[in-house]
Amino acid sequence: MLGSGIIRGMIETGRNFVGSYFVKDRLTTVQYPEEKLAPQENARTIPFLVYDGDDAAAGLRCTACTICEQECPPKCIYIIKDKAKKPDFVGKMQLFPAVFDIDISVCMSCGICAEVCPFESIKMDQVFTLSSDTRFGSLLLHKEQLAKSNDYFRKIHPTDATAIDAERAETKSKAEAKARAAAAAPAAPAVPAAPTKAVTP
Amino acid sequence: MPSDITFYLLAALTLAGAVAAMSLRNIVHCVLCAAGAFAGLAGIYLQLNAEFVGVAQLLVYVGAVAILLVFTILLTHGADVKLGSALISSGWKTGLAISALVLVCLVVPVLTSPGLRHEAASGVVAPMMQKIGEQLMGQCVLPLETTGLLLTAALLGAVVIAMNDKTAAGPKTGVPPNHEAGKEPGLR
Amino acid sequence: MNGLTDKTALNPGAARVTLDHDLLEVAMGPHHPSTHGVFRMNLVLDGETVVRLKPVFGYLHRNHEKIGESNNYLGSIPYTDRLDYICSMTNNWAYVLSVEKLAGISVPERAEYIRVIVAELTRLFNHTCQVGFLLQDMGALGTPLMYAFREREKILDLFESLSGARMMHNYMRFGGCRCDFPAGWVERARSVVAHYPTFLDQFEALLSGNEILKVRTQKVGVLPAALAINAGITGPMLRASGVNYDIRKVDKYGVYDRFDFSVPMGEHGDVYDRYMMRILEMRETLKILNQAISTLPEGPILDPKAKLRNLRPKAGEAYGRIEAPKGELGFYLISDGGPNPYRYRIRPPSLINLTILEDMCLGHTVADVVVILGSVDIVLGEVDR
Amino acid sequence: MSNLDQVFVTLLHWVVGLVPASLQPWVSTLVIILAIMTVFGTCFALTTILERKILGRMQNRYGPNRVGPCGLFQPVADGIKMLTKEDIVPFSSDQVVHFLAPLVLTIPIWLAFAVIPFGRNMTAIDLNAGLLFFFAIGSASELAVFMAGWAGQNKYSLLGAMRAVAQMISYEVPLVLAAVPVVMLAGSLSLNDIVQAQSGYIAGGLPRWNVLTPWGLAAFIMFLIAATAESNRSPFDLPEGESEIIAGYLTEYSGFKYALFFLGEYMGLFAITSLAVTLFLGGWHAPLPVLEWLPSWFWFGLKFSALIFGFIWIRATLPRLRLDQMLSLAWKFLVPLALLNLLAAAVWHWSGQCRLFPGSMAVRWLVCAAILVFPGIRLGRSLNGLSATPRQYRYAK
Repeated sequence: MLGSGIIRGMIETGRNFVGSYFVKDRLTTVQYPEEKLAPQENARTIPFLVYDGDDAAAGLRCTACTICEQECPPKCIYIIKDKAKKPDFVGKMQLFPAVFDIDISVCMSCGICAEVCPFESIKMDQVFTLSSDTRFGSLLLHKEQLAKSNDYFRKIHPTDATAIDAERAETKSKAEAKARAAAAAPAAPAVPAAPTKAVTP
Repeated sequence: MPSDITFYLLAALTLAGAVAAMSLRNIVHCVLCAAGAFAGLAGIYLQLNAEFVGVAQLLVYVGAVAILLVFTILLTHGADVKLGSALISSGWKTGLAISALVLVCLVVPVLTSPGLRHEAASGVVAPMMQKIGEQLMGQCVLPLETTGLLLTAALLGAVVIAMNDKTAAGPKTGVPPNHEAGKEPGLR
Repeated sequence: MNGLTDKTALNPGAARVTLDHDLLEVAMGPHHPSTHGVFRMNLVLDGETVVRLKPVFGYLHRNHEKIGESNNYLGSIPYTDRLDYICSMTNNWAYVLSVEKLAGISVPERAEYIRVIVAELTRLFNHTCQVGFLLQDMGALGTPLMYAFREREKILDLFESLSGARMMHNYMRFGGCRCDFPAGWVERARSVVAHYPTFLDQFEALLSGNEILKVRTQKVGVLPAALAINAGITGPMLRASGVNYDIRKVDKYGVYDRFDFSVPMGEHGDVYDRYMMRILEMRETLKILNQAISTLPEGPILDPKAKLRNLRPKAGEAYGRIEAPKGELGFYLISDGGPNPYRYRIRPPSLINLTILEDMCLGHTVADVVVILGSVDIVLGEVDR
Repeated sequence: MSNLDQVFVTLLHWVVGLVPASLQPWVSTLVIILAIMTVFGTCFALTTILERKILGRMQNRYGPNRVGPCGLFQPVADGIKMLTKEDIVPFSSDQVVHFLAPLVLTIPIWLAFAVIPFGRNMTAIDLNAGLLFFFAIGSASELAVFMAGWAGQNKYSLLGAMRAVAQMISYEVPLVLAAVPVVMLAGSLSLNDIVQAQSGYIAGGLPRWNVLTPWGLAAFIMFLIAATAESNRSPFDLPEGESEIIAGYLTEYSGFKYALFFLGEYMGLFAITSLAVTLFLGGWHAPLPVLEWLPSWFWFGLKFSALIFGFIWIRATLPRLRLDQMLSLAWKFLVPLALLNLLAAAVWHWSGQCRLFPGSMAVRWLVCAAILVFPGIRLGRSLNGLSATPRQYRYAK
């Protein structure tokens, strides 16, 4: 009948109107500054560098292998290798970056750097309040600003972090067992002690 | 005293509107001044407690006739004013003579008519609307109906003329191509 | 239309050709509330009816295909998210499908099921949003659009917990997907899919019977089937004109042949039929999702042989296409053996569906042009690339 | 009871009493004007915020709740924003007409409130051609809308102005025709007499309102449809169709002139709603005798806000009509039905007068309703040309 469709539509909006006062889950708006929605576990915004222990410079996992620099689609990572070397978590001497800049105004948070990194050293952060007043200065993050501790990493990505830590612990223990076996049997030189190779996870 | 002031004000508004309607260069401004004059006239009627006439004037003239004038201007492209056209047309003398003649014809019967002799009707006569209604439907129903017929005839005539104008000018350019049979679409 | 010279009349650069007396030339866009992005239509109006319409686009051209040629294969995946920024999962899938054809990579069972689930969820909220935008163009101030966005948010939350981002998923890889479903994701997905039919019934109660909607859309912007086929239209627009062509049924790519679903078709080809196509397709998508979620197999989600970095497919060419929510989305790749493609071409359904906008709009009023454009469902990221 | 009902009248007399006799007529009109402007000014402010909150609630969101307790100071914020926003006048526009348009639109609308009876003997001026005065004022706003559209010298505003003038003219006819049976049955054009004619109760139960008679109900529905069109609201908001012609005749306005247009639009809505309440819902009469103790202006306010909620509800639900559909709805559906309604009202009145059959209300209702319903449905069906049978869709496997 003429107009019945319109009336049915009105009833629909009426039901929503009344429902919004009684059915609480209809209103999904979050009052942002006061109430903050916990980010999803896998959420990613811009990358950050992970370091073990508490000293950023010493514990930095990054070995300046520049794979992420090559693979980054918008080319926003800039690495300069340092001359000296320092031991990594397994004890093997590795390079480390003197300069590690990421231009977060160019970065499109695609996560490819975190995916291709063989040393689990660059991961995706969940900070999204990145605005700044100057156009150039503060959007180019340097190594110091990028470095965050492994505990922070474990806080924002619990499942990934625990899996990675378990893997690293296992390779570390296997490497120490081999080292101990090599040290304990120097007397039997016939046994060819193959140098332990840093197993890439 | 206050009623005189309002009367002078309204009279001034009407006269100013009428003069402006004739003399302004931008034709759309002229129409708006004419509407102002109509409104001033309606104010004067209301001030004389002739409610029905005042409200009817407001409804008919300001509401409809002004819009009619505006539409005629827009549809006949009078709006794009050709600069440099003289403000007073050449034959203004004959115009002045004719308007003087009309003024005389109007003023003489009004002044000599007996109706004006006795004091103007003081205060509001009992339900005016009732009387007007009965007059309209009773005594002068014939003129009412004939004017109605006349207006509808005029309206129909206007529509028919407008209709011919459209078909005479031929279908508009750019007739929708995909309605033509067999037209090869897409590659025009 | 008398040949090319007339076209230059509307070209803003050309000398201003005097239009015959009472035609009004209006540029609708690129900054216009209902052109779905930066899209411009030079309309010549006789009163309110459209006499000539010249679409002008390219305002959002980002040189996507040239960048594709200089990026390696992995690096192009996040760029495909930005093509049709509403349904980025299906963009990823189309690109990844063509690279797999090019390099001959196989995809494990579970990854195929994940791809179907994720693509059909995208189709679900794309059609819901399209109906919401269509009603917004028709003047229903926000109510249908807000209902549509409320449902879209639920699916976007699912995608965020799966791929890390709400819209720019960058989720699919050559030979499978980047990561598996997190814990509890399948239950959340099942509850979203279970609630959707009730939402669709409310949506139809609000809209389908509405006399004003019927009067505004029936017999408006009619697209005859012959013209649709000649102009290469695909997707819901083609099926609304009564042509049975759905790539999921034609190519049977992925594991679509294991699911039982049907393809709705209209017969008038006007805006109302296109609206109904999207509603009915949503109901079919729900069938697919229910079957896919219930029969999701276990197993790896990435082909072990598939190489992530410096993939160098042997010289050759490949054309992978899928049934994106807007039509047939295809990627044509030519490889010369190097790390980046020699030629990287995209077949954008929005652009090709847009070419016949003038044929549909001639003779209609300005209000109809907006509604017809809304029914075509374009996203300027895909039109301009 | 009556002192609460007459509280405003006594207040007026007390204020007027303070002033020497010569000034008293001036002061009383001044106080009445002030009262109307403050009441409807705050009502305008409240309606802007309530409209956005109700729309929000219908769309499952909260609506403005940042400024003041749950958003109540939002109109203050909007007012300040409108005042401080720069008032851009386009160079090519017609400065004088551009400036005058909002004034010519807003001033007449305030005059319309002079004749509305808000409560028992609470009418500003009791013209005995009150209804005619109201429609005369209503018709003045078309010129203002055209001036606004023309002044902008912008294609979209010209399109909007053309649509607005066409819409307002073609919907004024059904508006007036819907009011004619009320005048016929009440026997007077004065709004007080019309409200008086609707006083009293039938058999102690149902009030004698016009809306409860068949012709009254049909006239009320037609009046509301024409009122939405007259005040450019939702299914008929073609003049400022946002999605088609940006903001129609409002495109070239910013700052306080834009706010004046909105004030004019809302005041037009309030005036038309209060007229609808007076003509059809029994003005300030209480619905049941037992509820007589509540003051009369309270009932007027209740009916008024119920209608406003109805308008907002319609705005939240319905899409917009196209220009030709809107015009054909007015001329091919509303005007013929309004004329038919006159016949139905006459039959209702005649069958009530002559005691042919013992006054059985149900039979009178059926007869009058039949006169209206059958032609109405046939006319409606042929009007929109929708195929009666819903559309079928084939499925391919």
